[in-house]
Amino acid sequence: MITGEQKPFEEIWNMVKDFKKVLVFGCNTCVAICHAGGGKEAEILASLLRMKASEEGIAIEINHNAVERHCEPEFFQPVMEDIRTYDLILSTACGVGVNLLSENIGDIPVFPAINTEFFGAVPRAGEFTELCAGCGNCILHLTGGICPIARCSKSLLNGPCGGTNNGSCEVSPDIKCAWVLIYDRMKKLNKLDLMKEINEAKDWSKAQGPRNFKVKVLEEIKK
Amino acid sequence: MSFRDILDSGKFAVTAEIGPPKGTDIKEMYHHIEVLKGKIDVANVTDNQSAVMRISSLAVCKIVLDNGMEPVLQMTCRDRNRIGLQADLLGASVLGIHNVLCLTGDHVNAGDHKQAKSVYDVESVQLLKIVEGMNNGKDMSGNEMKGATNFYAGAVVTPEANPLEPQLVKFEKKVKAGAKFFQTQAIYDMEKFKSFMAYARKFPVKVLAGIVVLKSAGMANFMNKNVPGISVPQVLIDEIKAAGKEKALETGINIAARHIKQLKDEKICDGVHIMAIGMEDKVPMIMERAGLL
Amino acid sequence: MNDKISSPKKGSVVIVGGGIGGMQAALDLADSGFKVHLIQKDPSIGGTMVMLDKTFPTGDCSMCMISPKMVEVGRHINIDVHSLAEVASVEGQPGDFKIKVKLAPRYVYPEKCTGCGDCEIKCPKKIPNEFDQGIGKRKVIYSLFAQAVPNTRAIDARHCLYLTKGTCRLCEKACKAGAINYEDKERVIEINAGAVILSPGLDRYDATVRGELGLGRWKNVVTSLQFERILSASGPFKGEVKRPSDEKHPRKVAWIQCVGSRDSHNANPWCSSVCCMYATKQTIIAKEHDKNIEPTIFYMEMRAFGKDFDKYVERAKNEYGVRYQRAMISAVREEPETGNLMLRYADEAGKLIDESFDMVVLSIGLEPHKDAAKFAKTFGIETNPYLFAKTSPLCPVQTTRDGIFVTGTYQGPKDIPDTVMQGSAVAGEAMALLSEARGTETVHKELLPERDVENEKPRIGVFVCHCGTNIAATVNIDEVVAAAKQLPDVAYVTNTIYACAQDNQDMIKQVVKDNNLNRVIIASCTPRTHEPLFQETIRDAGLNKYLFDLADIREQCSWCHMGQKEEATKKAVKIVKMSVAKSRLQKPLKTDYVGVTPACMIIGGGIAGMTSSLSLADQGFDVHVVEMEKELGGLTRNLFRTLEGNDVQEFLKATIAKVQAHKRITIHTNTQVKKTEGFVGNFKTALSNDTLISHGAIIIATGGTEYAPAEYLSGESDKVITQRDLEKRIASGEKFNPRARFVMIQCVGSREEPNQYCSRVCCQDAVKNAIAIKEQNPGSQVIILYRDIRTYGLREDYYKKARDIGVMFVRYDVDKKPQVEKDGDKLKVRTWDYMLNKELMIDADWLVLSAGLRPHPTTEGTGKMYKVTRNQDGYFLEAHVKLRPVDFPTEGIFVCGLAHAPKNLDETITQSLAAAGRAGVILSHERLAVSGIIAKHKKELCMSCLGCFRVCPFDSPYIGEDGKVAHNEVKCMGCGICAAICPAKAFQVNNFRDDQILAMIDAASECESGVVGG
Amino acid sequence: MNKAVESTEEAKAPSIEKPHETPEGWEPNILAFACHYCAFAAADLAGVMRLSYSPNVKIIRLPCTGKLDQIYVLRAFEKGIDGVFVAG
Repeated sequence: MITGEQKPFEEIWNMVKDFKKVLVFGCNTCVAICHAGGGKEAEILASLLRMKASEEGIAIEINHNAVERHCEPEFFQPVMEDIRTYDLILSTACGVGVNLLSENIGDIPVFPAINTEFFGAVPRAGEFTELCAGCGNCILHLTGGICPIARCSKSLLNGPCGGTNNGSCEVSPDIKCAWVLIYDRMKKLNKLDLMKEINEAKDWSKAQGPRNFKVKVLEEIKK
Repeated sequence: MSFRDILDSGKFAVTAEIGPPKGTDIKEMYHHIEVLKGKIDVANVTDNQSAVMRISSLAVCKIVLDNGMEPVLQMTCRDRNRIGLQADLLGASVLGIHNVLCLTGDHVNAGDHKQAKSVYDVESVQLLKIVEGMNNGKDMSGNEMKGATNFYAGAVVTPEANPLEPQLVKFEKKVKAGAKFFQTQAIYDMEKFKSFMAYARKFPVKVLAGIVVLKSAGMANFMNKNVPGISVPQVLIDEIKAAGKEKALETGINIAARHIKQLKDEKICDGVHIMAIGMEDKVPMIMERAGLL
Repeated sequence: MNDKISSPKKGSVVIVGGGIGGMQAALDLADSGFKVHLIQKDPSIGGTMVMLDKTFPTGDCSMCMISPKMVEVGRHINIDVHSLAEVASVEGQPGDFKIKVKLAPRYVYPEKCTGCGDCEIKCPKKIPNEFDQGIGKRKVIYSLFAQAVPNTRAIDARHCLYLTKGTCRLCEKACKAGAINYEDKERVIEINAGAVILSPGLDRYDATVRGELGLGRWKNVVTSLQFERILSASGPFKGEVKRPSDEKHPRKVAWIQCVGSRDSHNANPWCSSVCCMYATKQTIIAKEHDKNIEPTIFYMEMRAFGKDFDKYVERAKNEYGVRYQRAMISAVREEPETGNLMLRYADEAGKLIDESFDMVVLSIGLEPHKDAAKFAKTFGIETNPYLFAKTSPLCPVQTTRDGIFVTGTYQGPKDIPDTVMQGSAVAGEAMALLSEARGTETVHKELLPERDVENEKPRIGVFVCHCGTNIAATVNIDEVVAAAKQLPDVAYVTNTIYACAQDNQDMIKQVVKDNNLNRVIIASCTPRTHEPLFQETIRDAGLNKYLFDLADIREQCSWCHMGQKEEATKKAVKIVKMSVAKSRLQKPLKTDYVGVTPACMIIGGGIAGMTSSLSLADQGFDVHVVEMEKELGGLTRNLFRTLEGNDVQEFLKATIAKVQAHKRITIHTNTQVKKTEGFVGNFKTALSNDTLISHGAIIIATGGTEYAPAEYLSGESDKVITQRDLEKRIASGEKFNPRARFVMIQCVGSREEPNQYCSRVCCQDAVKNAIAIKEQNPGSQVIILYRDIRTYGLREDYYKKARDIGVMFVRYDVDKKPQVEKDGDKLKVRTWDYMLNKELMIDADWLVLSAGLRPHPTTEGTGKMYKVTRNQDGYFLEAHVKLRPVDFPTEGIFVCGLAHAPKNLDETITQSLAAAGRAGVILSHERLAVSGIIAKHKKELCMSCLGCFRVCPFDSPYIGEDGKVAHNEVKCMGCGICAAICPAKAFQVNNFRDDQILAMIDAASECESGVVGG
Repeated sequence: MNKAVESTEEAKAPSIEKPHETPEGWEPNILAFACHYCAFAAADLAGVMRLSYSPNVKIIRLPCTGKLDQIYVLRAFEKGIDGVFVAG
């Protein structure tokens, strides 16, 4: 799932303060699950902004709303008419949503209230962690299912650097050294030989945007 | 004799580090070059060490060369992509620099530009392969180049990494990728190092043991706690403590010299790489006490 | 089970004593189809626990825990509380007793008294308050304490001016309900019951007997119970730690342990079991109330033998800086000018020290009531020499008279959870005895059909209560009535003198009908006590009971704002507004039911599992015992005698035979649980022997293991054995060298990291074996090296006996553990002797290690399977350390025996009976009601983020077969944590929905004066 | 300490809102959210013991303080409540 964290409130306030009618617009899919940008968070943010506005003595009308997903235009089409009555949409969707809404909304600005982060797993309640970098060229079959691109601070492909430290990364003791994890897992899988093979420099072309792809079946149906 | 020839001849090699400064004032660096010239075999020029921005390694290598010493160009993968790295390798080659130490490089997190975007387009093993390819007249994409390079390529290894096994996997990959010589992370425990060398000797590579002078017991404790792959045995810490604050550095120098002498006398490895870290002046003294001068 | 009316046995039980143990038994029995008569000597139930401020080792508020239970007992349709009552005689036999009960005059009509307390204010005479241990004062017409149940006032005839001197009658004038009855007389009633449970509780040692300690002579010497009242927020100093002489804040406070306990010369020979821990608790709470206090505990032995007790003591030492001084206090003297107290004691080196303290607390012990001998005679039971009820370790809650059971401190000194455990245990025993009479005497209320108001516009009726003068004296009722009339959807408003009075209930019903009301609000007192009453009233009027709301304008308004009439009235109006805002949005809620499979699965076939299985089978339920080993018996197979001398193997054999013979018990040996699905009342379990069983409850009795020591040359010399080995050798008749020297080392593998807990059984084992050796060969020598001898309760007798027959006890310190070396065939043990202050070198023929207990290795897996937590040491964690000692937070799952914590055989048996009693409560129901106040899950809004799934303490959200989050409403307790965390707002708690709370917030923030409150 | 250092120290300190001037006799309007089982019971006990506190405190009962939603607190503040007290 796509994860995101709300921007610092001051930053959001500075985006909003010069507008007169603002909609805080939530997305009820990925960012709702990470408690950052669903309808509930949009409501909370709207409330905080209203209080800030009243404290600053600025008259802004601030409301909130949310739809299922911002990354498919059909979901926000039904509320488009209402949305267009605002002079700023503060989106709590991920960056994808902000882009797509901007494209569809005409001349009303759409600002992000979220810093979109990564594809995350939820190993424990309230904890989000990056396990895949979306590099477009998966090698997990070579690394015991543990991604060195996403999980090694240097995205190394041939083993740990000298900074590996009792299973932790030199960057932070909280980061596990991906290559120690890979080594242990490969050993368990009896696949250490595979790890001894030199991995060639990565083809990064697939990781560089703008990227898109088409689903063939759907293309056929359209035809 | 070139660095390659020294090592091939079986002579005990000594290298030391030259750290390029931040800024254009290079008086002190010149001084270090003067002090080391004629004493050590080659000077190893660091590449934005610890991810702290400084004069480029390539430029300083050229200065070292012009001042009569043979340089080793350290090259990390942090700051340049594969195009930049190859371009600089060609540049080094035409400037007469023929030793390259291929490193992945410390993370930007350790340095003074923490917000920088790390590159790591390729990493040490792949860089070694690039060097090998260029020595054969081909760039990384397999294009023929007009004129090949002739690099003597090296790499680093941490004999006391924890856990060690994945580190050794990588060591072997580096050998396979074309590393001819290795410098190690600082070592203090001779017995452990000997067992590492027993393993390393199985490969056709030269190994220079990393030597870092202990300045105090505090520094030793700090490194034990904070520097991955370094472990200073308690007896050495006790030795420095016993000497008292005044004589700590003196004791540290003696320990370094003692270790170097043992490495040479017992033919444990092929040379040493002294990382003076701001004490370049003291390198001749260490060498003298180790019986190398 | 309701159709056995012809049973010769009675379906009712008399419980004598309404402390926490009696209450637990009463609730368990009444909740499982038995009529209960609770006989209480005092004007209120509650016993000792209500006097306590906090409880160890969790620091929970005692009153907060017990008060809801008291309310539950007081309101239970099948519990009759007879207060100010005593049993005069018991005749008959098990299943059919005739009990005569003497009811003392109360001088107040219970049916008229509303408990408002107006009389108390007017009563002119104050006397020392026995509830506050004489430190504070109370009136002559009184309730025992603020939360008393029943809350009916009583007149203390000994002090009443009218009853003694014929003048006054002020209370009669004050009472608007006309509840005073000066003509009241003693009455005798007869109750016919199937069983009798004795839970009379305890008395406390009168420390004035030990004059040298100064109680009663020096003002700043108080008893531990007095100190408990001092700590209590509802006590004489409102929780401020002050000393009695000058009400100054004491700095240095000393606790003197074992006052009246473990002293066969001046006092009681037994150990009171609780003083070490309550003293530790008091020091911690005192520190929390006032950080300047420097507590010192003078003790001889720190008996922190219970679950997590040692950790508590460690915390007191390390986090609170409590000083523990091992010393006997020989005298306490007051320094006349300061009121401070000089304590004289010998330190560990034997040096005499005088130390001054600002205050001294005597940790007084527990003892049977003064009239214990007479009490026993009334019931025709035998006592032990100390006048505790006589029981056997193998039948720990049965008295010598069949059909009469005993629970709590009358059986022997014990703490709250052990008392509660026994409460459930006796309930289980009574259920087993009277199983065929279950449901024959209980009443069920027949209810009218509910009126369908779903599509009606809200029509709210508001009743504003004067509560005599309690509310009306401070709040202007007319103004509240007038304001309420202006509120939207309010169709009817009136005032009433006592909303809760019986005649008023009929009035409310009539008003609801006459005015076609569909919501009712009573503005009076707290919903915590009165909501159920009024809910019942509107239900009788045909309204769904959740269409009711109580606006608390007494506890939370008039009583707190006396003398501020205007503000209090304004606030009362606001409270009513908030209530109306909520009420408008109320919806009728359905109470759902789920069926119950009347069978229980018990995991573990040790003595715990077998005891539970027999009790449940006797109660009439099918039982499956799942034992992973090939035979039943568990660790008990290694036990041969109890400390008291009972033959354990004989008992085990008999128990196994009974279990095997019982037609309701199915034994699955060599079997493990593969998977359990379902919820309370409806579990389905697949066993590894490919059986699939349906059951309504689960008892986890997985036991523990004995620690196999690695220390002290264990395994290196065959002269180093464990207590268990020694016990076996003694039992098998092995003849030891008559002059052999045995050294025993205690706490091997216990009470130090990583096993920072006491294994509880080892001290008695050592004492037991030492006595056996000495009795076999008086010429042999036994030396026990110990840290603290923890022969708590009546076990202390055997410690004394061991010393008397020459067993030597030498203390060691954990930092200076004994050293053992081999010396040819013998062993050399070196240890420091603190008495002699030198190292001892002992030649030993045998070294006996008191190896502790460990959780069973399956505990972790079982815990994960049933999502029940374990404590730091790996033992299962019960739902509540004090009041739910055999329950898990997940309904329908219970724990007993070593799986819960280390304990002795009698305690395991008790806990197992308790687990059977608790399980019996569930299994006795044909169906279980699901509360209306639960979280409702809207699947269409849910995005299965698992927030609820992860935070729910009751495990009610689950991942359904469709792979999406679903919600099991049976498990839901309505706490609403799911609703708060849900990012999709897919959860709403009935009657606490977001729209209702927000409406209340809006109502609360409306300003009436035109000045914005902010 | 030189001026420059002083000012950076100040900048580093968390920005604490300065209290507003309050008019004479002003009393804050306080809303308490209380757990049914403990804090609400404690409020009852305060009444039973006749402990006095400001009448400007009103209590909303929750089944558990875990039920408290952020939006309750925000709504209260938006509606002009001056202080919110959560007890459980």
